[in-house]
Amino acid sequence: MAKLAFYFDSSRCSACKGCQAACKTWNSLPSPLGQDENPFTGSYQSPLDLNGDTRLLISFSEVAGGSKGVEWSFGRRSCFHCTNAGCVQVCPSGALAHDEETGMVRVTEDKCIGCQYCKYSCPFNVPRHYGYNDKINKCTSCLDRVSHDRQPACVKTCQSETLMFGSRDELLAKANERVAKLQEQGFERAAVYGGNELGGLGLIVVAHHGIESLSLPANPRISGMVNLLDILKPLAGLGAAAVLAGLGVSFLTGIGYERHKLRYDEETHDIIDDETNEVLAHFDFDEEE
Amino acid sequence: MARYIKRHSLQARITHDVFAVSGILLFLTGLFVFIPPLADAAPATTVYVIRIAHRVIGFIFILVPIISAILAPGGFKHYLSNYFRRWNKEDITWMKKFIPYMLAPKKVHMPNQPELKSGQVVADGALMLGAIVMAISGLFLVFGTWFVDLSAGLMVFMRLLHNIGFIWMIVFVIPHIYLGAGIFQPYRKTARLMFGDGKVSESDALYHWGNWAAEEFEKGEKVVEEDD
Amino acid sequence: MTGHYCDLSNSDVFLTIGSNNVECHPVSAKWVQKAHDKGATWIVVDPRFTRTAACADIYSPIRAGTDIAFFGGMAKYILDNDLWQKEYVRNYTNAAYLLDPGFDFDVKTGMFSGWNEQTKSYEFSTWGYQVDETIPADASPTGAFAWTTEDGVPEFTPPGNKVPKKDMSLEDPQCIFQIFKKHYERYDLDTVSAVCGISVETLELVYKTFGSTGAPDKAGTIMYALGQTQHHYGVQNTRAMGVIQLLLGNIGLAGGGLNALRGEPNVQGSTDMGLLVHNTPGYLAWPTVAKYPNLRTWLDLETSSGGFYTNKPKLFISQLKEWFGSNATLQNDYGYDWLPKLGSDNDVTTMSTFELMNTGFIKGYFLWGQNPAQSTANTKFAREAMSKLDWMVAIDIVETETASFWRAPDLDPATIDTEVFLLPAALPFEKAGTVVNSGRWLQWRYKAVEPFDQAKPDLEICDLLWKEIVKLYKDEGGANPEPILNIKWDYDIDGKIDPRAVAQALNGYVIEGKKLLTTFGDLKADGSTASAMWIYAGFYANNDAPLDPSEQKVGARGREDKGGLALFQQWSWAWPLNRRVLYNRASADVDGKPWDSSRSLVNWTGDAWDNNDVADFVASRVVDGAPTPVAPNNNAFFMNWDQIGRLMIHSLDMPVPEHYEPFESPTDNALNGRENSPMIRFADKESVKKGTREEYPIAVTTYSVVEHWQSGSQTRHCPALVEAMPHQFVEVPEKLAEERGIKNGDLCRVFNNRGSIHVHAFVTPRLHTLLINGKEVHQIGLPHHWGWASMYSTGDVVNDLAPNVGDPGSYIPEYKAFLVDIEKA
Amino acid sequence: METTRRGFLQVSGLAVFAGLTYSLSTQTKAFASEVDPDWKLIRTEESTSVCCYCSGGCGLVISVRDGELINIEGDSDHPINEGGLCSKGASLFQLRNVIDPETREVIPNPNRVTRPLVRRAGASDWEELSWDDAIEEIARRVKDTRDATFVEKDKGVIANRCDGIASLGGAQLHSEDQYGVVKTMRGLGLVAIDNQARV
Repeated sequence: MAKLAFYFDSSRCSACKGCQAACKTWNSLPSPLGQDENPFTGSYQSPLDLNGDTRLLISFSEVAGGSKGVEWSFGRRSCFHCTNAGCVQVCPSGALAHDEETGMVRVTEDKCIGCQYCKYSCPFNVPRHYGYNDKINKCTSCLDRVSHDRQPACVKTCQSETLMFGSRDELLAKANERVAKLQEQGFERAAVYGGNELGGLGLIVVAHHGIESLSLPANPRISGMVNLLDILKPLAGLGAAAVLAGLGVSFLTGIGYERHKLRYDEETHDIIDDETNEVLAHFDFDEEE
Repeated sequence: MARYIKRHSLQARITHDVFAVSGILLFLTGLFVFIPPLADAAPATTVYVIRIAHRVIGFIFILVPIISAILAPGGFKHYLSNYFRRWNKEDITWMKKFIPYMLAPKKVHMPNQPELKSGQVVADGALMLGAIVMAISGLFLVFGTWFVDLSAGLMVFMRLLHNIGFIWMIVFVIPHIYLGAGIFQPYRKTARLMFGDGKVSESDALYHWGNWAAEEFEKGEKVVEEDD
Repeated sequence: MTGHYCDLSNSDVFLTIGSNNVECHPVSAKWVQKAHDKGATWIVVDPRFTRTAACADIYSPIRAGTDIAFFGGMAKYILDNDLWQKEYVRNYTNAAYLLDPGFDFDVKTGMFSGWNEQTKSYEFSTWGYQVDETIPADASPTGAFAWTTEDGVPEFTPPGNKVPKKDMSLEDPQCIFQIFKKHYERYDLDTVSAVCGISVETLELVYKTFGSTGAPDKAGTIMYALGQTQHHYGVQNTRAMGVIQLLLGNIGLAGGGLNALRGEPNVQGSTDMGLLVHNTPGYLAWPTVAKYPNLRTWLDLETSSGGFYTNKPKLFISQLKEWFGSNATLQNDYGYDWLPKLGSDNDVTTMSTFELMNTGFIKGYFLWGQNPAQSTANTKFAREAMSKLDWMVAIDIVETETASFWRAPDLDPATIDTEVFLLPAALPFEKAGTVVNSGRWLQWRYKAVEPFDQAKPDLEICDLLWKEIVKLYKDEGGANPEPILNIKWDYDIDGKIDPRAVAQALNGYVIEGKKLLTTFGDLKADGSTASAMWIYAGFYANNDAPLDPSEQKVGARGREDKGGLALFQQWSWAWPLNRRVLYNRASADVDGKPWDSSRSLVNWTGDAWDNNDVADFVASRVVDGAPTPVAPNNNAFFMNWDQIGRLMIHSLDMPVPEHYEPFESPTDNALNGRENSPMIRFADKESVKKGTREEYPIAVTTYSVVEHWQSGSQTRHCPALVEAMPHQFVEVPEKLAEERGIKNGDLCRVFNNRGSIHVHAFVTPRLHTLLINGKEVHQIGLPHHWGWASMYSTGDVVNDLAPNVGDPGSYIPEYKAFLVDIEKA
Repeated sequence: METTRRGFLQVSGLAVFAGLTYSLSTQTKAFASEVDPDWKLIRTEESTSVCCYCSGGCGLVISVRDGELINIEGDSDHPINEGGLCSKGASLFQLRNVIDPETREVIPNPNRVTRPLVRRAGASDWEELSWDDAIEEIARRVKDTRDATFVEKDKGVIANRCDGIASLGGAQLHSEDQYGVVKTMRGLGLVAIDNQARV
């Protein structure tokens, strides 16, 4: 399980998108430079989803209702750094792996072969790829900064203390406390997300309008097919071994076998053993015709 | 002088060989994705080149049989019809005796067979089926990562298919090579059929496909005589 | 701000109104959240459900432009429900003062007494206090004006101090308390509800919650911004909030106050600096032909009879000395006549300058990082006016809409003869200098990198230009060169213009030996001291390291927080005198005891003041050469001559805030018989092209989003911000969208008589269809950050639609409430 | 680390020459012994600054290597923002440099103007000109307009006013810049002087 974790409290978030911008600037991620190249999204959320150059964005969802007339929820859309991480499970090249010290899902871009299996194995649809060779683009939890005793760029820049990064246990406790307080204040649907999901997420979310308001899946699961994929590997080895073993026996039994030559006699319509002149088979072509 | 039957045309042989070689290359390059430590050990650019190669070869793998079929629709039809022929008692017997035969070729003798023996119908058919699964799932994987955004579920399913296909292929390709390349002692010289001039000797033809060989000798169209 | 950002953490109740503080001042969210964690309540009143509203506890919609009705209703509620802070109001405001018997307000006509039809303004005689006696100014050796007799001080006549009549019981019908109360009798809940479009229940909840801070030990704060000021009665909006805070006893408290969240990194500085028609640096009056024809009349009229401004001549003479150096002498009135005097024929504030350009009166135009072709009201007219200029010089980091006004989509460059120079400016971190934040903190920016390519700091550009102009006048003469040639321009260090030398000039110094001053208390009116900006005296005063900003208060980085009220006294420096909370005397009762001991800014211990903040009152006086504590009195607002907070005033456009409708309003005025404030400016100009509510039935307000800033010149220059908020949009309430067949994302045309723009629709429950005086009114919203000039993100100019009418005090246009129509494009 | 950095910035303020930049060499061990060549801030010098957007006055730490901007982020010691920055503040780097999406390399922001430009009467585009020429030409135009529109006396009172020129802006500038503007503009006799406070 992750030793460290991110913490996101939707009840404090003002959606200033400082995290979104800081992620871009620290990680030198580009944004489109063409005039009016970005589309109108019909929302304050832009870009609408993660992409090859965007690892983190603030999500927006508004519904009429509540004591203020509108419930406008802001969420963090980024990697959850799952303990049971589908991406790590499928990554064939070791580009995605759990960092031993922090437990976060670290990215070694050089190792990425662009297969994009991670994208399709992530229950949160987080990994994205960029460039001609489809390199992985995903939250790295700024391990470069963390290893230099700095908070991840998004956490560092957060002004409303919505985002934190630190001991997972402490942050989970904090989240539970916070939710209890929010429920006391009348946010009945307030909930913690990430405590146990997928073996415990590396991003603990406090959702004051409930986890549906942030479009978080209630029970995220790594697709059964992904697990099946894992079984297939040994199965393939086993299959290959079994076949080879069988054939090996066959080969041994066949060694030294010299077949008698056969010939065909068009006159008699017979297959004849050339050495014994025994008729092995006879065909009745005429009759058939 | 010895008699031979021209069993496989040049086009058929080229098609088979390119298909086979690309298949082997796909197997090798695919291993880098299938077995993580392999990719982990190789430099990133190498792995990248291997991965792109896998995709490029994949296209060759898919295109070659299709092109071949388009170039020779008659032959393709004939080829297909062999797989969908009626099975008779001999075929059943053949299948029943296959395993004992493989383990005791000296003692167990097989019934005569038509152009495609029942074992071939099953084994090569399985290979064809596997190849089609690999091709379709592979195409989905290529398009889903390069050109269009497909749902994660579909993509994982395709990957699963690709992997199942992979195992399937291993199970059927290895015996295919074992037999086709003549590693199995009674099958010596069969490699010539696809990797040689496509001719089969009178004796081998009668041994493997007795019914078919007899017919061919009766017709004589494909029978040639060569010096030993 | 009367307080500062960190001080927000001391509040019990926040009222965000006319501000979208978490979007436009995101760091405020941090400090509000800190208070929120301690149990504070946060109210947001805004025409739109903003990201601030999303964070708040209570949200109320409001029709844009009805804040005075809202606050009038609150004043009535506070008084009716006895929520006001009685001791505070009685002692620290002019509630007890008796008003002139001639004072009157006519509800039928909506006019106060004293209207002069000729000047289209009020005369203030009936708005003043009844006076008991006038005490003549004391220039005797022990008197307050003893210094006026010293050598070198110009001759003038200090005014006598009026002693107003009071009724401390507040029962006299002529006392301000009673007149004020009577004035707001009309502002009952039902009426206010109908005018503002707020339900009575919500109104009561908001009034009750904020009114709770009338308890002496509670602090409530109001955060406001351009949502209050950008109306033709914007100053009165601000007054209305000030009055509420006086009634509740919130001004001067830690966590209290009236906090204007200013919009620019150094707009506090540019306001301080007198980059405004009517001010010199430090808020002194700029000379005018009519009122101040010479130095003596300036000194006579501007010197206050009481409070701190009895010292004004010291500030002004010191400023003239810094301006003209040794050329300023007693004999030449310290160079007073070299300062250009404002005439009375033309108003020359921003909006008027476009009228004057349009007639060819103004021919040349300097722009220092401002973008009026995008940002002024009625920009289409402004651009047409600019096209008649002979020349323009724009100093900026990018090609702004103003620098490229000649290629506006609605203009043809071939027909425009204006020569435009665009000079590349350095970025904030490519140069050094001071910025003043909204909390009046002066902070030093170090130069981190060289300006890119050929860009230059603005000061250097000024220097280059000035030296060239001086050379031209020296060589060639011309229209009176004297003011130019007599100016002191000596800000070089090591042969190069240097902001540190200017910082010293702003701070002020004793001319003899150029010794930097630590307080404006040491300024003299005899020509021996110089200070460009008296309120900054002390920010750059370390004589031991005059060239090292990190050794000056402006560069101070101490983290101590004496008193635990987040005052951070050792971090940077706040004007004046490092005072963090203005009017802090009012945080304690008349005896000097803090209303709330846990929020003690100042505290009289019986024989001395024990203060956490620098006293904003006379806390000590030099007696026989030694500083001696001054015992508590009720002079809590000593920058006023009467030294108290004013519930009613005798200046500006209204003695007490009264509701009028926006220039273009969807409804009639339900509170009095007059539609607009009688002193609305520029409403008669042809360029304004007023639209009626029949033609344009949709009320609109304009605003900012967090991802962009002002005219967008800088933020549309940053790809990450463009990506985060790529396009202009119009926010449309669902009901209106349904009526007009507009779907989310549709391209729409928004238009009125002044302009027409195309924007994408954002259909949302966050905007409202309000019930106003019995009729449904749709209110839409337009962010204003776009224009044609950007490599990354462009859009139509929203301010094409805004009316160029304004407030008579601030001359700020009415951007925040006007009428348009909308259709699917 | 945050506390040691805090110490550094305070202490090093005493030690810097000319007071303009803080040198990395005097930084805490964590930085001084930095050997990770991939570390983005390797060999950078830091200086403090203040954000240039709203009036919050948020503190910045600016990292520079070999004279080029490497990073800008919030100043953790700063009592107002405590290291935080909103989206605008977090994008300050891009005022100067941006990332090319094609190459992912840092390039100067192409939208910026970095040379004096002039647009002549009737022209439909800019021409580049030197600073010397720009200043000379502008000064000449200023003088011509001032001389033509100067009001020495108004209603018998000495006015010394230049009516024909207006000046706008300054809220973005440093106070020292502003004083330069106010003094030169007022010095020319301008009275039509305003800034963003009028918006």
